[in-house]
Amino acid sequence: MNEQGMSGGWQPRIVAFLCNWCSYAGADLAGVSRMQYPPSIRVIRVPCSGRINPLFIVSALQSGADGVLVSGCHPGDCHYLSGNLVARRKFALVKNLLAHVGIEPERVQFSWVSASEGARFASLVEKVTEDARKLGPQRKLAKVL
Amino acid sequence: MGMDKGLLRRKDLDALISAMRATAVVYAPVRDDRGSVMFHEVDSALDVRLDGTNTLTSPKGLFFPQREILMRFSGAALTNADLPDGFFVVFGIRPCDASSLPWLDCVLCGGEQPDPYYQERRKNALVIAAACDRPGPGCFCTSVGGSPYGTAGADVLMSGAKEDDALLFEAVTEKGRQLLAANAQLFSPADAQATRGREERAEAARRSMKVMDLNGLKDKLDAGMDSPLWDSLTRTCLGCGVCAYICPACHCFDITDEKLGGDGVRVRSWDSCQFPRFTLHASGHNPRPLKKARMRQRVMHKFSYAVETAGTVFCSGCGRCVRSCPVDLDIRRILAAFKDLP
Amino acid sequence: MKNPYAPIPVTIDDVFIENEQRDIKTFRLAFDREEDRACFAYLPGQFAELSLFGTGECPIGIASSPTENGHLLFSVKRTGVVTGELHASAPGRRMGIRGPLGHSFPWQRMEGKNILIVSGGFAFTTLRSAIVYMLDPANRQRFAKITTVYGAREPGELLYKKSIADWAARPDIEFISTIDRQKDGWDGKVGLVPNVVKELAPSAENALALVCGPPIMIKFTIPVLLELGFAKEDIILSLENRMKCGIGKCGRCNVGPVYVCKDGPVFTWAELEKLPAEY
Amino acid sequence: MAGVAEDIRRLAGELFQAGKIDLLIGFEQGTGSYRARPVFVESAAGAEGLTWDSTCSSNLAVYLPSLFRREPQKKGAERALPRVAVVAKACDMRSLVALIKEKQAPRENLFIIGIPCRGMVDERKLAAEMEKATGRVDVTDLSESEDSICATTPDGRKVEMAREPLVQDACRECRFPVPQGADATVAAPSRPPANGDDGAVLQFSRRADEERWKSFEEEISRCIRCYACRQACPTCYCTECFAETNRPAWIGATAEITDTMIFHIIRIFHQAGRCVECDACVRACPMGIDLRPFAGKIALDVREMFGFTPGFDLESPPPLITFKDDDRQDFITEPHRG
Repeated sequence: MNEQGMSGGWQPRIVAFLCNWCSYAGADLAGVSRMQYPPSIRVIRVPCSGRINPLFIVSALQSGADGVLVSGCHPGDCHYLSGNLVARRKFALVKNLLAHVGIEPERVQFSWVSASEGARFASLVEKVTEDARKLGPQRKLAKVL
Repeated sequence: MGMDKGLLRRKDLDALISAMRATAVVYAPVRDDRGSVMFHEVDSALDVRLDGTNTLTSPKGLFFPQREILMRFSGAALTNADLPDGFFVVFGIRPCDASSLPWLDCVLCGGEQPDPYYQERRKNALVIAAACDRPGPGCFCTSVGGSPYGTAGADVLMSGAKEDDALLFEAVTEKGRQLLAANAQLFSPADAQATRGREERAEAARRSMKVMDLNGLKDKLDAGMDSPLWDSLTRTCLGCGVCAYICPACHCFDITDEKLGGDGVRVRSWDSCQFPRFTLHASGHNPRPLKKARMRQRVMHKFSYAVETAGTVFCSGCGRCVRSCPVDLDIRRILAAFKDLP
Repeated sequence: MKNPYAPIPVTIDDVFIENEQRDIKTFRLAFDREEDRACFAYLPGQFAELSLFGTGECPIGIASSPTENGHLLFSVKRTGVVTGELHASAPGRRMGIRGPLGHSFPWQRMEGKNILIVSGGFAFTTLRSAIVYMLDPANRQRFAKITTVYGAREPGELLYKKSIADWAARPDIEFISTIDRQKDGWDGKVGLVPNVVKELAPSAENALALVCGPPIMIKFTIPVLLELGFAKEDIILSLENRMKCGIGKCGRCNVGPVYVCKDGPVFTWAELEKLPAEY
Repeated sequence: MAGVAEDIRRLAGELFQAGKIDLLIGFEQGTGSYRARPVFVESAAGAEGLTWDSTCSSNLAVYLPSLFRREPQKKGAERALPRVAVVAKACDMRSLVALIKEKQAPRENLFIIGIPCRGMVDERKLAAEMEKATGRVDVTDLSESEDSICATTPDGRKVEMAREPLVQDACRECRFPVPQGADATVAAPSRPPANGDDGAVLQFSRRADEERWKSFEEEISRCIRCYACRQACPTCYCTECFAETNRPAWIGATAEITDTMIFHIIRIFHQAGRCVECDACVRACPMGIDLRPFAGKIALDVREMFGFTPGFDLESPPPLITFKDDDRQDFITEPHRG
């Protein structure tokens, strides 16, 4: 990923893991509705937030992501009934563990976005990007070859 | 022209280290805040720890780093990593660890295609060994042909003298003689008393160690390849890589590629024969699928195969694997058990 | 100083699918620099490390013969990470090779001898190299009778089908291909390789046998050859083990005190019999 | 302690004589005096060498998964699973329960000999104490009484040390020093359980963010990727570890710092709902890396957030394959709506 954004200054790079059924569709809606949100984001579509392996998150950070967003269906709305609820436990632990060893909590964020929440998605990207921008480049887990 | 031996007053050690630092990086055993002694770069004699037990890990990493970039690539464009440059001094290495260096040389510099990275570091290094007056628990150098005052692999051997107010430096190689000559102003002639004291200390250190008689071990090992002892003696082995990674003589390595985007590196890193993946074929076949076969490989490599290919065992008896094994497997038990086979 | 870890730059020149399962492909590699081509002196039986930057390396026997001037052939089965990536590569891809590595078949000992080649499945690659080398007009008179038994599970799994057809028609080599079980459209021999060898009963007189194949084939072929009177020293095999450096340093391909990379991959049965079966 | 060893030997002998077990995993005298050595015993005669003292710190549950791993077997020639007795402290017992729960060891094939625990001696603390007292670490003999440990040096000097300060940190924080659910429990004194109030994790978590990161980085930078922590851990039994697979290669194979950090973070995460805080990983580390402040976090969070303490019940589902509707989600980012 290129560190230089369009404006020439440093732009945060966010990797977003979005569930296929809700959050990805929400992102789609934000797109077709021409909502503005930062171009900082690289989306990886997953079948369900339950598919998220914490390794995905730390791998993104190791590859140089400045922030990671994970989003699934709202509780109760999971296409697979409870994938997001089981995932929620994992997410809580990962979030805490990363923060515990000193990785800024804002680097890795979790949220729920439904297929109809294009605006929520846009403001979520806005927030995660702004949080990363405030923190500056993520170097703690980023590998340098 | 060089100088064969000389006495250095303890308080002049700092001056010697400063003098060496003019042209080289000096590494020496340093005790860190949690009490473990490891080789680190030093800038004065203050940090150097020459008494007490041996360093936690062997200093082989100074010559053969755990992770070393061999080449870099960008797409299909490839560049070799620069060869390491800069002189360095390994100050205060134990004779057991120094004696392992010629074995690493034998493997890494031997054959038709020497390893340029290792070879360059060896060329650039001066090795000053500190004689060992207090072999620690687990040490068994005298059982495998070594000695607490051994000089193999060292350019200089240094030992205590004059009630420990001074250090006796004895040059072993031409490189060592040159070091002493270049710093002649710091050394006084080694008198007969110091030389005699050195012999007495060496003898005392040797005598303090129990010697295992390992004569004929190779034949017993060769005959015992299928012995049930391999199973019974390795059942508690956890299969970790501690023994290999802290060993001064283990030298097996892996080569892997790492990539970030279109750029990447080819890395050489330590590996251990105790890991199942070490020999795992891509097809799934594994020539050494069981841990008894893997531990047998480690022992056979050091005590049989090396004797065949290099004419020496590849074990210095430093005792690290004895001390650090999480389950106290103790390689000496394995050796003794095979030695005792009829 | 030459860096033994530095690959020679080559480019994939052409790719051929060798079998019906499409998991074996032959890659023709061309040297990027003329001086490398001139320096790369090898004999059949040797191998090289194929090097894909960013993916890794894998040791593969050289399937071309030095008599086929100019390019190298490697037949590669898709098995692991590197071979997988290689199979996904098209002509024009730049890569590297390191080699030639290891010892060739014992060509000096083979001079003037009857040569029996026994092979099964995918392990035929360096034997292709050997056959092409021996059949070269400049070399043919250096060897007496050449006999080959080459088998595969089914016709579609035989490598180098075009060459096989040529060889089968030539008078200066007896080439028998066989398949394990009868299949429609196959009019050649049917039977397991060891049985075919037994039936053929080639003379052990003044002969050397080169045997490369899957472990199970080797296991049953050796007794047949011994029974035919081949001395253990005259049965030549080629081993494979996991390798990294290819030059006897990284320490993982050893079988007892010998390294497959630098002491092999070619061994006699007399040598192998004494080693632990760690291959 | 001599009485405990005696009881273990007697019990082991009886089990072998009655033909109830094929194998017993216990401890024998180690080569050095710093720690007892795990041993596999296969007969009543072999049981004579069993021992018990304050250096029996290894968690022997680690050996079970490989004993019961089903290898491909020929039909009709199936190998009978061994009947195994294990000498287990309270933490080992909890690891056994975790393994049984995860079907790594059939309960009916186990005979668990529980030993109430006073806390095991930390060999690093002992070595440091000896060095302070005598200038060196060699010990030829170790004897113990109720409150003290007496070490003998090679030159015959005896050094008497108070026991409690030598006890491993994990044991000092141990909330469950008495094994529950063993098949036989040897009579032995146990330490008072800790209340779990202020352990290493909580102390660590009170430090500032950057300080925690610095400490984590410093600890992990010592790592040599020998995998001793993983191999010593009873619940790290995967035959293929994410740290070593090459398809995909999640992390590099070397001791590069981000690779080792990710190895440790994810290994710790994989222990969620399974780690019994036995400290086997910390003990095994040849580099003396103190993983406790990090590794303990996962056990603490699983307990606090999901009310689960591993190693006791065999029935309830593991916390990470289940959920509650009211599981906390205060960590979910709520974007400011525009």
